[in-house]
Amino acid sequence: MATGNYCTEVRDLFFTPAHAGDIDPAAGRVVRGEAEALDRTAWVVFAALCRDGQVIEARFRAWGCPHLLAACELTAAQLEGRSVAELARFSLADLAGRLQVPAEKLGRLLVIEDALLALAASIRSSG
Amino acid sequence: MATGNYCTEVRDLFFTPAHAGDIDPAAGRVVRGEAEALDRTAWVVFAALCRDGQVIEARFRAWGCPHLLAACELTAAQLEGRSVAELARFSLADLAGRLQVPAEKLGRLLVIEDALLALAASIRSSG
Amino acid sequence: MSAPVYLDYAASWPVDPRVAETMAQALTEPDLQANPSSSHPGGRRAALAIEQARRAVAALVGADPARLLLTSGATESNNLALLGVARGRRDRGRHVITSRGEHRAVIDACRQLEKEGFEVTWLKPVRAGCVDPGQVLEALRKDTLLVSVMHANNETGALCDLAPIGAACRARGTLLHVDAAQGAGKLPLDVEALGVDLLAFTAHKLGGPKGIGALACSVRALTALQPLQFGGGQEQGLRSGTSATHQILGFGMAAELALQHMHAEAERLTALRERLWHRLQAAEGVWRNSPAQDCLPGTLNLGFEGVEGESLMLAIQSGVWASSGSACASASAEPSYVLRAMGLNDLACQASLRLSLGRWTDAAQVDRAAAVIVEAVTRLRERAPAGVRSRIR
Amino acid sequence: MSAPVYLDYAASWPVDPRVAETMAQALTEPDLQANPSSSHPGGRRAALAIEQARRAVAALVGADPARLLLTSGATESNNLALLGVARGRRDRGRHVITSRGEHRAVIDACRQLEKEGFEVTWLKPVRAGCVDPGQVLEALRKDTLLVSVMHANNETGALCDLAPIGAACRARGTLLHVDAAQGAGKLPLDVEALGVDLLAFTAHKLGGPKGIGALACSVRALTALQPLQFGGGQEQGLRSGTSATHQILGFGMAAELALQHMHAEAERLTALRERLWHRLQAAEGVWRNSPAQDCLPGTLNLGFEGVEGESLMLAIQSGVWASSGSACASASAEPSYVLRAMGLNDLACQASLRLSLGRWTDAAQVDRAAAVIVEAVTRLRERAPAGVRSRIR
Ligand SMILES: Cc1ncc(COP(=O)(O)O)c(C=O)c1O
Ligand SMILES: Cc1ncc(COP(=O)(O)O)c(C=O)c1O
Repeated sequence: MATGNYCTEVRDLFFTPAHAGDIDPAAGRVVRGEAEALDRTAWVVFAALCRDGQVIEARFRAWGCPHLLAACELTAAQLEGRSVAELARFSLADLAGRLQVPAEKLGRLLVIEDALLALAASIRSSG
Repeated sequence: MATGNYCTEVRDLFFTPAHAGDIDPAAGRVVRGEAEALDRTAWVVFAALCRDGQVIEARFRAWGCPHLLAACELTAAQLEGRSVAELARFSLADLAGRLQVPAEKLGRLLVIEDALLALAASIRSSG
Repeated sequence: MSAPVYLDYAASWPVDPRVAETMAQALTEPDLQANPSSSHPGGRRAALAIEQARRAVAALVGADPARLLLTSGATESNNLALLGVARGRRDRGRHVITSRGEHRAVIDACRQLEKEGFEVTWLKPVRAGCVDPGQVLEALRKDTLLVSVMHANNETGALCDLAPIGAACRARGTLLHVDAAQGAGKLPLDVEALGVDLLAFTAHKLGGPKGIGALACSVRALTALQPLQFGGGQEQGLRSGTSATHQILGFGMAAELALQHMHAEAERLTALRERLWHRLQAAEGVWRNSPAQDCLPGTLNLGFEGVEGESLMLAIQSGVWASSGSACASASAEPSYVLRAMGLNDLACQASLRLSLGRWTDAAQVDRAAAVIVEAVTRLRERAPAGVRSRIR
Repeated sequence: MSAPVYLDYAASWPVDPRVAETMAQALTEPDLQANPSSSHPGGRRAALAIEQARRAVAALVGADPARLLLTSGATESNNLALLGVARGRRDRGRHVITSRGEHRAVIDACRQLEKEGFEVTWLKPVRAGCVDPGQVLEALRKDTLLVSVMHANNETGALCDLAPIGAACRARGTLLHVDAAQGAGKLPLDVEALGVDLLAFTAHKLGGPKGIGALACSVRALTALQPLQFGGGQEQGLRSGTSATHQILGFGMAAELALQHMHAEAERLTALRERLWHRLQAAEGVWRNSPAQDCLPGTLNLGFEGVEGESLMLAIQSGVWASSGSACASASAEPSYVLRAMGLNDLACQASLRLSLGRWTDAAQVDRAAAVIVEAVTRLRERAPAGVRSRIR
C-alpha cells in the first residue's frame, strides 16, 4: 500500500505544525482564502495578517491526508515575509518534490493553490 | 506411500528369519519346491527334509518385499512337524491377515502357495 | 514511551509463544526434518506428527480430519473451493452465488469464474457486510453449483446466519462454501451442524503461523474439487507440494489453544471491545460501523466526524497499530464496498478505522489506545476548517 | 547404536540451524508479527524484512528481485509457470514442449494443460532423465508457447545443458521454464545468462523451511502469467495471500548460506559421493544410474543385482535413511519413467536406491552408510534363490 510511507519532513511538518490554527484578531485585520474539493480529500483555509503589502503572519486549517497537511504547513511558513503580489505566483511544484508527494496525490495540491488565489483575491478586495 | 509400514511381526520375521537358507545335505535327502513370478516381485524356494511322511526340517530362500520374506519364514516354520499330506492344503489366508499384508500384495502370496505345491509334488515323486 | 498497542488482530495475530515454541522444535528436531512423503522412519514420523496436528485443526471446526485439506492459507483455500468446485463440476451447472461483501480472495476468484463462463449472482450485503439467508434462498436456482458466503466479515466483524443457508443448500444439493478466516477459532463452528460443504480458514488469524491454512470438505465437495496445483499427490492429490511439517504443527498447536480458550476469550474480548467503544465516546462524533450484536468479539469498526483516515492512521501510529476501516490488510487499497453498502459516503468510509483485539489485548492497552485515538482525533479536528464535523460524516 | 545416516537430502534438507534461528526470531520478534500488507510501522517493518530476504533469494539465481515471486514451493512455482503462462497466453499458441523425465509437478501440470486443449510434445529423456538441447530445438514450432525442462533430475541428479535451449527459445520468442528445485543453491545458476524466462525453486532443498518457494520471471514471463489464486494482490497480484514473513526470512537466510558455501560444498560433496560409490563396490554387482559427469554433487542413484528395493530399504533403515531410486519422495509410488527410459527393466528400477548427500554429510557418515548397505545387500542375496543376481539386474 502506498499509504503509510512518508518522508521525515512530511512527518515533522505533520506532527509539529507551527502554523496550524488561527491568527489572534487582536493583532490586526485578518484576511482568509479558502478552497475545498472533498472528492479529492482536500479542504484548505489560509489566514493572513498583512501590513504594507507584506504577509506578516500566516496560518492554515486543513482537512486531508498527511501530505496535504504538511504542504499547507510549509506553504503557510513560506507565506510569511512575502509580498502580496508574490502570492498569485506561488508555485507548489518544488514543494511537491521536496515532500515526495506521490503522483496520485498531486491533484490535491492544486486545492492549496486555489486557496492561495482566494487569499490573494480577498487581500486585494480588502485593500 | 504404502511401503515403509510393516507390523512388528513382519519386522521380526524379516530381521531374524530362523528358517532362511539351506538344509545341511548331510542330514538326509532334501527336496525342493520352487515358484517364481518376477513381475509380481516374488520368487520363492522351499527346501524340506522329510522322514516317515513328516517334514522334519524346512528352509526357504526368497526374493521379494518384506511381507513376502516374512510370510516365507512363517510358512517354513509352520511346515516343520506337518505331514506331507497337509502341504497341499496349506492355506495362506490366515497368514496374510496375521502379517497385515496390504491388498495389492496378496497376489504375491500365491507364489508361496505355488512353491508349496511344487514342494509337495517333488516329495511325492521322490517318495 | 511504551510500545504501541497492537489493535490489528483482524489483519494478523502475533504468533502465540507456545506455537512459536512448537515450531522452533519442529525446525530443529532431527526426527522431523525429513520429507513427510519419504518412506523411511524419518518421513513416517513427520507424517504421523502431521496427522496428529490435522486432527487438532479439524476439531476446531467439527470437521473430519480425513477430509481436511491443508493449504497455504485462506486465500488458497477460498480459491481451491471456488475455482476447484466450479471447474470440476462445470458440467453440472454454471451458476454461482456470492456477495459483494466478501473478502477479495472470494470476490476475485468469482470474477475469474465469470471470465471462465460462469454466471455469478452478486448479492448486496445488508448487515455490515453480511447477507441475510433470505437473499441467498431467493437467488438459488436449479443450476446453482455453489454458494459462497463469509462467516464473519473482515472489515466489520458482522456474523452471518449460516444455518438456514446450509439447510437450503443441502435441500437443493447445492454446495455451500464458507470463508471463515476471521471467525474460526474465535466462535464455535461446526461444519456438520451448519451444513457447510467447504470451510476455509487460516492459522495466522488465530495465533498460528502465516502461510498455512485449511479447507474442510464434505464428501460431496471433496469429490468435486479440481486441484489448483498438481504434482506429488499430497493431500489426497488435491493439493500437491511437500507438506510443511513445522507450519502444520504450529497450526495444530494454535488450533488446540484456540479451542481451549474460545469461550473465555470471546467473553473477555467482547467486554474489552465495549470498554474501548465507551472510552472512545470522549471524542464525540463517533459512529460505529460494526454491529453491536452478532459480531466478532474482537472487531470494532468505527468512524470519527471531520477526520481524514490516512491522517488519523499517521497521528495514532506511535501509540496504536490498527487498520483503516475501509481497506482490510491487502496489498491494494480500494475503498470499502462493505461500508458504502451500509450507506456511508466515501468521506465517511475514508474516516473509518478498524480496531481489532485478540489474545494479548488487555484493559490497560484498551485505555491507552483510546486515549491516544481521542487525543489524535481532537488534534486533527482543531486543525481542520470550521464546520468540518458537519461536512465529513 | 548411532543415529541413522541421513542420505535423503534430495527429498528434503534438514533445516539449517542458522535458518531455524532466523525463523524462531521472526516468530517471536514483536516488530515482525504484523501483516506485511498493513500500513502501520509494524506492517512496514515486516514488508521491509521480506524485501531484504527476497533480494537474497533472487541473488542465488541471478534474478531481479523485482521479478521474483514468492510461492509455497516448487510445486506451486512450476504450476504457476506452466498453467499461468499457458492460460494467460492461450491466444498466442497452444503448443508446449516438456519431457517425460520431469518431476510430477511439471508432468501433471502439463497433463492438465492437455485437458485444457493444449498440445504437449513429450520428449524422451536421453541422459538419466534429462533431454539434449537438440531434442528441444527439433520440437520447437511457430506456435510453441512454452518449453519446460528441468535443471537437474530429482532421481539421478543428471544436469541439463540449458544454455543452448535458452538461446533457441529467445531467438524464437518462446518462453523457457526451468524446474531448478534440485540444483538451485548447489550449482551456479544465472537466469539472465541462461536465457531462462521462468525458474522455479524451493527453500527446503537447500537448508530452508518447507512450504516456501520462488518463481523468478523475465519481463515477458511476468506479463504473461495468469495467477493460480486470486485475492489481496500480494506478489504483484500474481500470487495473493498474506506473505509468510518467517518463511520468507528463513528462505533468505538459507539462500545466503547456500551462495556463500556453494563452490566449496560442491567440491566436498562430489568427493564424498565418489567415496561412497567406491565403498559400495564391496557389494559387487552394483550399477550406477547417476551419470559420473554433469551430475549434482550430492546425488547418487544406483542399483544392486539380485536385490528387491523395498526389502533393501527396510534392511538398511536402522542405519541409513534414503529413498528408493525409482520413486522420488512423492505421496504416490509409480515406477520410475526416468530409469526405464535409461534401459533398466522394472526389476532393476525396483532394485535401485537414491542416496543423496548434503551440508551435514561427512566422510564418517559415508563410510558407516556404505558398510550398512553392503551388509544388507549381502544378507538379502544370501536369502535369495541361487542365481538371483543373474536374473535381477
Ligand atoms: C475473510 C478473509 N478471507 C480470507 C483472508 C485471506 O487469508 P490468508 O491471508 O491466510 O490468505 C483473510 C485475511 O487476510 C480474511 O480476513
Ligand atoms: C525437481 C523437483 N521439482 C519440484 C519439486 C517439488 O518441490 P516442493 O516440494 O517445494 O513443492 C521437487 C521436490 O519435491 C523436485 O525435486
